Amino acid sequence: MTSEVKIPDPLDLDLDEEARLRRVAGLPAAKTPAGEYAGFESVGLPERPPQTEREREVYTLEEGEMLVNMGPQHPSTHGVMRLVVKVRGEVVTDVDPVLGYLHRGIEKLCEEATYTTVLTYVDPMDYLSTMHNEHAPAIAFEKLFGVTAPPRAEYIRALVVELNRVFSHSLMMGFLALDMGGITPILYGFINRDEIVDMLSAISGQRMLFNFFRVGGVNWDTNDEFLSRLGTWRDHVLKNVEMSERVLTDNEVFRSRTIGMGTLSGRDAIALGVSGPNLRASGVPFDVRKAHPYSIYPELEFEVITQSGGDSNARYLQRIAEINQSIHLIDQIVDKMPHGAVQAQVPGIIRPKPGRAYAAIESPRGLYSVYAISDGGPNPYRFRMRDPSFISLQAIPKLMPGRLIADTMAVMASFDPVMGGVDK
Amino acid sequence: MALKTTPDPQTAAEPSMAEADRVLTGGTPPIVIPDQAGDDPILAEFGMEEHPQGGFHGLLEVIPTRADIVLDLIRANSLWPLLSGLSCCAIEMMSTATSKNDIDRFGMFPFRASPRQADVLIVAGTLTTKMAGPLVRLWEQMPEPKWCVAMGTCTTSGGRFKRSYSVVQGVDRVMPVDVYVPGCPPRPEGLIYGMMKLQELVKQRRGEWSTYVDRGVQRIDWEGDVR
Amino acid sequence: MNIDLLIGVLRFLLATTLILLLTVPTAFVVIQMELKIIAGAQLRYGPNRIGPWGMFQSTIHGFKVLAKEDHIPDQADRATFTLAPWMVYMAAAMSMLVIPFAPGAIAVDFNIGIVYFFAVLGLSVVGLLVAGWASYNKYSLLGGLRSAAQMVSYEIPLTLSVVGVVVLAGTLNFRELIEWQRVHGWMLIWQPVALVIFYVASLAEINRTPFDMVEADSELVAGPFTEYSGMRFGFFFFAEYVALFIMSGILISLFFGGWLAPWPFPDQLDGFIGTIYGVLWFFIKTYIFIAVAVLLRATLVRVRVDQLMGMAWKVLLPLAMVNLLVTAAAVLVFKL
Amino acid sequence: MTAPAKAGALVRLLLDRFPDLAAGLWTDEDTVEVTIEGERNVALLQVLRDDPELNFFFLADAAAVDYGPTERFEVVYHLYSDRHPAWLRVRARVNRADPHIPTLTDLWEGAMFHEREMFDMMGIVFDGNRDLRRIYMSPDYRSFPQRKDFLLPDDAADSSAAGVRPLERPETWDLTRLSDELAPGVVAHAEAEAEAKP
Repeated sequence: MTSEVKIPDPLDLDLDEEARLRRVAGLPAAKTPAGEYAGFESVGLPERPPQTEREREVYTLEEGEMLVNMGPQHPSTHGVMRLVVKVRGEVVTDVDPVLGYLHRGIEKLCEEATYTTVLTYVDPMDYLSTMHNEHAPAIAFEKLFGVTAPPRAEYIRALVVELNRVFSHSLMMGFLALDMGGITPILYGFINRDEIVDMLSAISGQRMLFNFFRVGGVNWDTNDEFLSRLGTWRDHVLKNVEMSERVLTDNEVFRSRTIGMGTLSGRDAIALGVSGPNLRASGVPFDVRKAHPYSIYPELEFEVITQSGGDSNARYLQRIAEINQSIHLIDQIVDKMPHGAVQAQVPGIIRPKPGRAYAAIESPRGLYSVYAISDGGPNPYRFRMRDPSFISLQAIPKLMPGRLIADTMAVMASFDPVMGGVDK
Repeated sequence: MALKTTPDPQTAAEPSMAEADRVLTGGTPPIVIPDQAGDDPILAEFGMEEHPQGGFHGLLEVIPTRADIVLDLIRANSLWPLLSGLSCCAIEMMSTATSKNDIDRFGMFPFRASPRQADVLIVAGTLTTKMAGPLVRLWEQMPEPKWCVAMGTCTTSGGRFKRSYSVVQGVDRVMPVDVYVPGCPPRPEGLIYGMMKLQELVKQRRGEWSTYVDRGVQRIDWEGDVR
Repeated sequence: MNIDLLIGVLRFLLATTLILLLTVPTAFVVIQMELKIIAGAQLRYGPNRIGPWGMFQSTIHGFKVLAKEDHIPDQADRATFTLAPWMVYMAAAMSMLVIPFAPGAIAVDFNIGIVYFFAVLGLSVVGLLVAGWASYNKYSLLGGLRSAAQMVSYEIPLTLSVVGVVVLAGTLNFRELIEWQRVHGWMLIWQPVALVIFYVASLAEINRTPFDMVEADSELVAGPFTEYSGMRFGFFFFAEYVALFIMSGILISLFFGGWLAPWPFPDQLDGFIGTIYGVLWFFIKTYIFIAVAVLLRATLVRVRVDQLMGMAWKVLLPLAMVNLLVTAAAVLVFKL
Repeated sequence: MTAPAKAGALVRLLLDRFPDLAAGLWTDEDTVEVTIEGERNVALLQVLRDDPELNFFFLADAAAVDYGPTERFEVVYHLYSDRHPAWLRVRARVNRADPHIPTLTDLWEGAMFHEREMFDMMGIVFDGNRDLRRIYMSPDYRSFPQRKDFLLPDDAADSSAAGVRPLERPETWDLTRLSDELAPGVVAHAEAEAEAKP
């Protein structure tokens, strides 16, 4: 899975020599006399037996190894994730992601909320792609209730969703650079985000957790401010992206830190459930917008973009290509936008007939899907969300052994996980 | 800039006259001079005695207090936040440091990654029960003087996750809070406004050392039932 | 008791005191430059509330840090933990002794100034290593080990690149070196390869981006400084920026003619006016290089630790060797 | 805006391979659904993945559904194939009193986090999974929050957690115990509360 290049260990330890020195100094051996799970204490966990084989494997220390606990508060874990990294010198030998520091029980709360309220609860999930979070439940509930949104509503949905994708991807470029110590591209990414977020707050009334979608349409029609901002934004969006690109893409240091790092083959990526831009960067042309077309995507012209590398650099280039693709899609959507209502006639409290519905969309991080079961009541009986970054995170422990600590952060940033979505 | 005050149950049971005075005079603790002066031979030489609250009064009090006013002005203009975001609000917190909302103008910029070097803990986002312990540990690792800003409704009260089984219903259940910034999430301007309110709070303190130690907020042990 | 010796001792004491005092405003100015220049690169204003154009912001930061609680972790080794900031700071301050600000404005006019400079500068690695070890923190430990590996490796190409300069000028004294440059033109013309090696290696030596492996804040939270707070952290912080100033000052002394103006005419000035004039040019050139280093920080991403070591041993060291050989041969052949 | 029914070919193919699935077969506009017993999941999904005509190579989702204390659990898999324009949904029934089902991690490595989440939220045990521990809640947490008999704080008095708020606290490290029986302290607390009520 990792490439064949063997990285020399700059701080390699001579195990026999260390054991001898320990004996001479009267220190205990690095392995505890009890044996296996020396690691728990050193990362601040109370001593307890490991529950699973894998846990025993991670927390058993060989001679010369130590556990470094990164997180839950760490500058580059993208929120409150914890990575227990087993290192030998600077070389990572194993990684154990510990999740749940942001688990808010959204699924359970949604099962107690009415169908309209569910669309507010899902907002803070993947907080960089809020519009996508609402899109899949809206489609699923429309299937359950048997209502279709009017065409103009579908076009507005596609428009805001693509706008959201642009700023999410441009932030990813910044975060990737930030995790390698480049402090400027993130600012350029935020300039892009600020423009788009202002635009979306003009149409939805909220700046970050938009709550714009409704079952059977969207909340508001486009207004003058939104359209005028869209017009001016179109002129300099590419300039903003290019500013980050100029700092990064051809930068020799950036290239040497991304090319060949965290290489994931297409087969492995599918086995691990990686989806979205990360999967397409490994050469697999799987895009839900083409594979299972929803909304108005069948009417739009676009091709599925793929990269061949499968490494961090390919994932980065894939994001840039998708920004351009999204802008191309936005142009088409604006051209074809029909007139008409933006909401179907839907009762205040929706009570669908008992049934099941599955809706998947392509979020900036991959396949985001919702599985909703109705029992005829005013709230979903079961509401399940599959978050792409949660599943993509499984690739990190597979990719990192043999790499250096610095690459752990850089590769993780190239997968662009958002902890709100990972932990739900 | 609400300083949330929870009286200690033991002392609250018997409000003394001094306590009543404290309430009436708006929080300034009365200075009670003990009867027998000159307990400390060294202080007695200067005609001074020990302050009932452990400090000094008389001539010696003047100097550190005046210095503290200057120090507080300095502190108010150099508040380094801890680079710690919990969830959605973290993005807006980063947004306050970006080109458009540049919080660096007020000297609040270098987001320090290590709690040992930070002054302000901006709790940005939903605090879950699993995260409560680590967050309190971060807070305790920060050196005095330190301040806490609760950003967002989830942090101030639980917000939309009020009923959740894994969310702490307000960060003030586990640590003292100086400024509450409501909003879901607050706009960057809102956070900047909150930080400027915090600046006022820092300046107003006028070198009262007691506020370092006792913020008037009862500390709740997070290891138990934190909800 | 010799009266000359007494005057010499007094002069030395005065000079060292002045240098120690000078480090603080120097650090403030460099930090302020960093704040403002990075803000400019990021399309921000930067600090603009304290003083005119916010120019006292770094001073405020500095005094704030000094007034914070000074915390020593329980498990830390108290003696070495408290000693480490002093070692780093003193290494920076001591190497400032030989910096030639202007004719007559060198604290100690050593005849082996260059040797002294590299000897003392190398001491800071001890401080960082001790800080990393004493903190009882894994980030600190990794940061300390990285700093040891990095600084020891880069010291070799750094020193070797200067040997070429020394061979050419035939002196180890900074004042004489600059006088040599007044006659023969700036060393930049004679030793361009050494300049490149020296610049890269000096960035690594003082832990600046793209070689800031030691305080790699996205991996090791703050490297060896993770557990330091208050005044002790302030000393590390100051030392870092003083080191940047010193490195820029040495760079221009070695390669850009030190206090010499770019044109020869008023250099005949001497006495007090000449000193002022020299100091002026020294600071202009030094701050240009500091600004370049700060801009690099705003632009580049960090290299990885193995790439860093590879660069030192596989690229810079052979290059410095070849440069030294060619210089020595040229000196022998052309009797320079 | 849903697509027209496009499942005919897939249904014929499925019934050709597995005639016994006809009983649990159900189609939607863009979904084909089959219901099986839990033990069959690996065998069935392996054929679905490896058969070149079916070629359901991507595990889109794996979720658990609780149909109430007296009913059953279901583990629901959603599969994607580039050969068929429909999602395939496989519902595998699990006995609620003794929730065991074979793991899918040998087919798709990526099922690991799905299964850990289901274990954490519902308490379904995946036999053969190498890393079945809590993923969201802390290791010492005892309840399974997404079960239907776990109620949120407003109704906490009715919950099987018996009014004790489901918080993280070090009680017992034993997570292999999956029955719903209450710890002694919790029972005592519930009894005390029952007595306090008129």
